[in-house]
Amino acid sequence: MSFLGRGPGNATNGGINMDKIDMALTELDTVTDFFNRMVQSCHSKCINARYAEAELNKGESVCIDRCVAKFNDVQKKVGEKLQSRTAANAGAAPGGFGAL
Amino acid sequence: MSFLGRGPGNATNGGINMDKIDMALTELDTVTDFFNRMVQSCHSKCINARYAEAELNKGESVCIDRCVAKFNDVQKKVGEKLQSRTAANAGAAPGGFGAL
Amino acid sequence: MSFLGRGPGNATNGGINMDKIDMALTELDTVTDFFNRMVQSCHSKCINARYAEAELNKGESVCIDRCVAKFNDVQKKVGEKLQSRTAANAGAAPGGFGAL
Amino acid sequence: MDFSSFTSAEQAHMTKIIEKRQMTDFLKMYANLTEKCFNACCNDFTSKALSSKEDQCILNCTEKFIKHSERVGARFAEANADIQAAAQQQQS
Amino acid sequence: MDFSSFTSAEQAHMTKIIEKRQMTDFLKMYANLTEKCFNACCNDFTSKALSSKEDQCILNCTEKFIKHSERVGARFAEANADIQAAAQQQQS
Amino acid sequence: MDFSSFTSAEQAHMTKIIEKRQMTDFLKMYANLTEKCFNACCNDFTSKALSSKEDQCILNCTEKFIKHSERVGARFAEANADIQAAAQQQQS
Repeated sequence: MSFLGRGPGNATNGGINMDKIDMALTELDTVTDFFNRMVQSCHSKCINARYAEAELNKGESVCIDRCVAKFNDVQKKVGEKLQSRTAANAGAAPGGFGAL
Repeated sequence: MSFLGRGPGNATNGGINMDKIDMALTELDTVTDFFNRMVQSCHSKCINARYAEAELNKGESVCIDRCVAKFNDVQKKVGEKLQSRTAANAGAAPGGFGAL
Repeated sequence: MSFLGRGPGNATNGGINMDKIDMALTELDTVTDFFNRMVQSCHSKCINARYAEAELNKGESVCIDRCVAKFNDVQKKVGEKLQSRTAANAGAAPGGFGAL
Repeated sequence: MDFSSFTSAEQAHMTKIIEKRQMTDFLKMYANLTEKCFNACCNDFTSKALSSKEDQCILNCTEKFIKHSERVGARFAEANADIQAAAQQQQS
Repeated sequence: MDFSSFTSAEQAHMTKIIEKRQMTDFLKMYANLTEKCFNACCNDFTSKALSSKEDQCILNCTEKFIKHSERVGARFAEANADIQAAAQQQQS
Repeated sequence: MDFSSFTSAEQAHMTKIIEKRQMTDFLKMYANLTEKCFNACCNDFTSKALSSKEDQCILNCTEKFIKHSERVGARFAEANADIQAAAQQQQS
């Protein structure tokens, strides 16, 4: 998106390397997107939708902790699978997906 | 997003205050997002999914009117709750969320 | 979005017509959005969510082919309907929605 | 929104952005409507052609969604007008 | 994220962008929470006023969602810290 | 899309944007796939470790989703080719 805004050629602007900024923002957006999906998924897995009280009860709290651990594992597994597929297709594997 | 595109320092561009434009766009995006969610929610609450006819029937029309009123109330309540929480955390309360 | 980033007046930047780029990107985004929704819809219509095996079975494969055909038809029908409505409202019809 | 503090250059710029937004919003609504009506109306994949029943369902779904959006929009605008009238009342 | 390779001008620019993101993320969370709690709590449209039961449900839903997000955030941060510690262990 | 009216500078610029889009699209697909397979496969939270059954489900879900996307993509491309052939037929 920012490539467009800037027009070509001025990757450096006032001593700022815009490509570096771009990459950092892509990383930030990716982690944010991943985190938001984890919040949504664990909410629908763990939180009782009747909302009889405002506090997390014991069962919900334990469920959240396990849900985060599992979601992280799934993210890693899916990343490895995508990586091995990409490697098989393209011949060479890029840097790991396991850790964001 | 536009901060990125512009690079730093040129908040004024051809007599246009870009920060003012930015803020107006954030406001526009927020109202649009809110409205779209209201359309989706009231659609799933009020509209029969069999689609036997093209017109809104009496029951659906009345439901929509009430749904919009309730959705607005919920938006206000959630905003007040977020505000009181933020105020409790940060010490001071920012300008109201009640009206977008 | 890119209008904002650029500021006014410089629709041509280094020999590049930014409005042309903008339009091409809008088209690309529209096709991508449409395709992603087709993937999601046909996945929930055709793929068994138990995931007992990694391969598409015969039934799923045939379902996908028909699902894509139907989804395309629906896109066309909805486009025609929107167009006839817009035409009725505005007096004149813009270029077709049928093919993206 | 209140644009009274905008210069005419700012208003012209804003108008250009809003026009572009209206086009992309329309395209998003079109894609969303396609998905929604497809999901509601198409459940039989023994054939690749739309049945006449599905066809009618798609037309009704599209028409009804637009009327629904228009009604929500009208009520939403009224509610906002009420809020602003109340705010002005308070100020005077 | 690791900003150690950033110049001070780059860090200042990045901070400004992140501050803007935090505001838009907050507004998105607010809209999302409104939608989620409305959908969970409001199922009776025989009246346009929120019932006291719906009202209480909305308050609980909002409070609980925030606590849920905070707990997920805390566990997520711990898991990331573990990953980075393991990565550093491996390098030394 | 038809880029024949683009200058070479415009084509180069467009290519750069599309490459960036491909990366962000891939990352979004990755996050979406994680969410979808987690929701489909993980329903037991009496333990924090993935069971061997869940593990297999995740692998199958990922593989199957990719094959599904590829098949949809192939049919979609064929349909678009048909539309363009028909349009050219009409013009000549």
